Amino acid sequence: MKRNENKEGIKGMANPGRYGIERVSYWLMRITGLGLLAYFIGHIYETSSILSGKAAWDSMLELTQTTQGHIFLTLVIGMCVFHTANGIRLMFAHGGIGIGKPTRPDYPYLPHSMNMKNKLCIYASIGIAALAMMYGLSVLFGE
Amino acid sequence: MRESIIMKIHYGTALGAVVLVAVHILYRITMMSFGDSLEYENVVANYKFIPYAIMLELILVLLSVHGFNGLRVILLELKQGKSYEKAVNYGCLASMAILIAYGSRTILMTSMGMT
Amino acid sequence: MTDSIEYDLIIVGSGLAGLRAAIEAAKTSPSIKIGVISKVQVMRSHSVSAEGGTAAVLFEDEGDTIESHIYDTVKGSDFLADQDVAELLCKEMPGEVYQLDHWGMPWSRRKDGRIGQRNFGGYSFPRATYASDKVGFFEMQTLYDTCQKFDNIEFLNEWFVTSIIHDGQKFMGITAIQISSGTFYAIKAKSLIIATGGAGRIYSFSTYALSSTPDGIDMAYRAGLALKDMEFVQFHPTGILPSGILITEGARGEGGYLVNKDGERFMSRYAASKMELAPRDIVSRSIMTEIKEGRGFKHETGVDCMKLDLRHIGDAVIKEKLGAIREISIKFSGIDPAQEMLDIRPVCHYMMGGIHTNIDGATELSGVWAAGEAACNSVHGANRLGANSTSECIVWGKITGALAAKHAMNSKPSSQFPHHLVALEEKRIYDGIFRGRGEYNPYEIRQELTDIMTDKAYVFRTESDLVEGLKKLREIKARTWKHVDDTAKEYNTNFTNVMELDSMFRVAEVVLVGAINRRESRGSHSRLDYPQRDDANFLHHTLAYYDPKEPIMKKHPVTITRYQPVERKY
Amino acid sequence: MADTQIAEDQSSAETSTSKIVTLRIAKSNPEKDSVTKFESFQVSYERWTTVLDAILDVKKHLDHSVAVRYSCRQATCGSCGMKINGRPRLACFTKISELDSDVVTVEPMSNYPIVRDLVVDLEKMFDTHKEMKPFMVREDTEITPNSRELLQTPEQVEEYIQFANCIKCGLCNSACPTMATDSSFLGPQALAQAYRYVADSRDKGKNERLKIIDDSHGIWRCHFAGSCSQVCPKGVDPAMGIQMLRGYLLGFRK
Ligand SMILES: Cc1cc2nc3c(=O)[nH]c(=O)nc-3n(C[C@H](O)[C@H](O)[C@H](O)COP(=O)(O)OP(=O)(O)OC[C@H]3O[C@@H](n4cnc5c(N)ncnc54)[C@H](O)[C@@H]3O)c2cc1C
Ligand code: HEM
Ligand code: SF4
Ligand code: F3S
Ligand code: FES
Repeated sequence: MKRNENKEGIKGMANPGRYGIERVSYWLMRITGLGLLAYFIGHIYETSSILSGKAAWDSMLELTQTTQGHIFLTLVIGMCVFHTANGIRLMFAHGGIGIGKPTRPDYPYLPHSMNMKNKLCIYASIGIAALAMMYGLSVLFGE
Repeated sequence: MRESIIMKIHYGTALGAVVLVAVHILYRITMMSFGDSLEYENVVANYKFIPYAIMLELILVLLSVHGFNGLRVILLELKQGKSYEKAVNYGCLASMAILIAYGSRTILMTSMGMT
Repeated sequence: MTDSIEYDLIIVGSGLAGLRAAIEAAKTSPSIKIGVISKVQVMRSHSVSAEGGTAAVLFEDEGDTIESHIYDTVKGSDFLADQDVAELLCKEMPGEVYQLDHWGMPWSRRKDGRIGQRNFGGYSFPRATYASDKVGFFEMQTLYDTCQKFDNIEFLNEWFVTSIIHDGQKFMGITAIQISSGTFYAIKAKSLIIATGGAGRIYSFSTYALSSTPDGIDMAYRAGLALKDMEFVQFHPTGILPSGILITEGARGEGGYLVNKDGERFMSRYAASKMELAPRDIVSRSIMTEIKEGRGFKHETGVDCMKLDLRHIGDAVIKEKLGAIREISIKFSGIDPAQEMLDIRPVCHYMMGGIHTNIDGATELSGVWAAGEAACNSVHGANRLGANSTSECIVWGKITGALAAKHAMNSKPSSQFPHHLVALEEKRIYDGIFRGRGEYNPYEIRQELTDIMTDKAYVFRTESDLVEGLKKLREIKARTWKHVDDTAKEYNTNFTNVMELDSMFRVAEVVLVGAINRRESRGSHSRLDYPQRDDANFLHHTLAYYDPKEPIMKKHPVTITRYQPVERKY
Repeated sequence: MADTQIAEDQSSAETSTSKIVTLRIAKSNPEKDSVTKFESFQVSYERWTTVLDAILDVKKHLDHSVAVRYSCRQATCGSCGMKINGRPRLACFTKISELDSDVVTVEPMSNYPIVRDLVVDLEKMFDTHKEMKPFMVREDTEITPNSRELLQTPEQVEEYIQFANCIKCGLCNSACPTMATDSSFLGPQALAQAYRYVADSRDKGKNERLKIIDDSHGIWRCHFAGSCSQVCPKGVDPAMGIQMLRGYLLGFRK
């Protein structure tokens, strides 16, 4: 008997709203990873123009010298910083570091792995990503 | 390959990239103003500085491996099935190879002054 | 024709007894096909709720003795236990505790790494082996997980067994409904172990899981097997209000007090030496006496109650050793036991009676064994001591598992399967129940039935109450209550609920008739009109055989090996 | 003892404190058709009334056909997992009063096939649990007449006891984002149980289990989203167990 598995699907996977900041971080990590990959591919394509001489390079650079281009680059900076900072936290966590110690749980149960340290790291990752974006904006638009 | 080895590579490439990307970006913003650093001549000069070119090549490899493996993971989780998973695995591997080849071409040719 | 499947050994019930039996059977013979069939999924059986402990003598080097465990059990039973059976239990238990340990049971430990034990009611040594206060849960987990090792154990989750098929001499199979699909099956097998647990849901105020209805016991009864000692129903002193969920005796084992309205530890009046740790029947009677004499409390639902004081035990110990009851009282009653006293009241908790078996757990029908709470091998007599029941489940799970497996190995499949009996059963449940269109709401009838039991056959009983209860019971039975609204086949719990109700009538009747006939007070059965124990006339077991009109009652002797009955004092 | 009345099954006890809530129950029968209908009922509740009480109240008096799985009614058997106001919870461990809402919507848990109404099929989770070798792996699991206990200090018990609290309710698998799309993922329930046995000082099956979970749909498909731990009603914290287990594979732990 083959039953419909009633999976929550992509919508459920991608919905960051219901289970606290850890789920938000999961969601951001995915989005930024994909975003960075997209940028990375674009970036390599962009730099390859250098082979076609200065004119080609300059016209390629011009694409990013627009306001939209600047906003896009700012986003990339934010994504990169968040992804990196959170990635470092995750590498520790995935290795079992900084996620608390097993203990007998007492009601009301507060999962130790969802501890303050991790939450703070997530907020901090978002925070420095925001700072980096502001710095980026100032550099890009400040010229 | 065992999944654990793939994922160790994933983490390893990420760690390597942290350092190198930091150098790469710092290079862009500390040497001179960001705008100037992107001037054609300056960029070409960078490429001709061999240690920098090697570093770029490394970043290229590390991030391609990391990024496409990340994509592979996401795609594997989205849908299941033997042929689909095979397609995802090889597809990502191929894209990775193409990207590395394409990027290497730029680096190699520029650093050898073939612009 | 009805779909049929085949096993060598069928175990009905996946509680402690059923799972232990399955493992032992699989160990005895890797070649037989074992089916464990239950109306709930594995790990959902009532056994997961057992909290306090499992009795075993582990510290002979520190002064405990098997002898003392046997005597405590027999004395606790008010001398109605079969003494050879009690002896077997006590001798087998230590090994079983170690066996569970080797299978991964997370027993609580002492500082020196040995298994911990706590005080429990009616024992002369702290010998309730514990795992926090989730003993039953962890035992179930250990047994279930260990079952995963064996490839010849198959679980049939959520199958409702309706009857036992036999030709009068020999067991042949069972009939069951797969709940998820609603399909009716005949299951052929060579041996059967009935481990369907207690029937405590015939009382409305009860610690039991909502699934603990008497259908398993009733199935055996209808098949012509005797029910033994059904009038002995244990009322646990401390069911929390308003839900009736159990507050384990371990709470008193760890030092909790019972106090009345005057702030007095009233147990000093009833059991001066054991105080709160007297056997359950005595504590429950004491609470009801206090209430009757006006020293009780009123709960906000209007129910009389008494208070259980754990505050002096302290938050740390409560968290460590009584975590589950802490969770229960905070969540379900809004009271933190470290801060406030709990509202408690005697609550239906255990059935000493059950399917009549001998010391090996064998019933009167060849090929059929019974184990656990559903069985009555007379280890508990008229009153079970706390922590002895999980022990019983494990020991007789093991014994019957081995015997039934051997029987299955050695017997040939029956050539003739009585399909006409299957057809008859199908007619009984589908024409008689599923298509029943009675005018009363069966859930309201169930409420009425269980209220009658709680009202008329509670801690203290009298002839007039019991007779009136029986009359009322027969009155509502005569009403056309068989009414299944839900016509779907798939996961039709309306249907199974009505079948459960159907079985409740027969078993509740046996309880009442047994209680009327036993004109004495013994153990949990306390008659205000016959307050004394009467060894001259009633030192015997009660047997009840099914008859469509009313149960046929018989007597059965008690096995006394070394302890002559004396007055029971604590 | 007719003088001491018992208020049975709280829901029927009418006192002045009771309030009314709208209970919306998702009803469906995939064997017939694939539509889900929501039916609404008005039920009265007390401070302590649980969602399961309310559903059973409806089943008893308003609609006998509601399909719902339940047994212990005290959060130890793991039967009654369902989605309550959008989040997987145990019905018997969720009080209506704590939901702070005039409408309570109950639906079957996501990520499992629906059997009917609120009942889902958990067989696959049980099978995955079995794959984890959830039993002691060592030579002498069967005792001999001379066997005593295998010594274990209270501290050693602490190492795994929280994971042993799992009641197999399946809420974690229903909340996990990987589970939402990956039907081959082992899931937090099974992985946490793998860790429960690995962390037990009596067990010697670590390497076997590590091999089993090191699979393309194994432990690596957990991204520490933590939703499993957020919804677990027993404080098992599967997310922690999974990361600890991965620690072995990454060489962070020995
Ligand atoms: C709240 C509570 C706390 C307790 N604490 C302790 C304690 O601390 N120490 C102690 O020693 N004892 C304790 N007991 C008693 C002990 O838990 C039980 O006696 C014991 O668990 C019974 O186990 P069992 O295997 O016989 O049956 P159960 O665990 O009740 O299992 C019965 C099985 O039979 C199945 N079944 C029933 N009818 C059918 C049918 N028609 N078709 C298919 N399957 C069916 C059920 O689904 C279930 O799987 C406690 C009891 C209660 C109520
Ligand atoms: C340089 C610092 C970086 C670090 C430390 C880092 C770290 C990580 C880590 C730890 C993960 C695993 C997350 C998980 O399994 O939950 C991850 C995933 C991923 N990374 Fe990176 N990364 C970095 C840069 C990049 C870059 C530049 C790209 C783009 C090319 C990228 C693309 C991805 C992708 C696509 C994923 C998969 C997303 C997911 O599974 O959630 N990463 N990264
Ligand atoms: S880990 Fe928690 S949520 Fe998951 S099945 Fe076990 S008890 Fe339920
Ligand atoms: S929610 Fe899923 S992603 Fe991991 S931490 Fe829990 S298993
Ligand atoms: S009914 Fe047992 S967990 Fe809810």
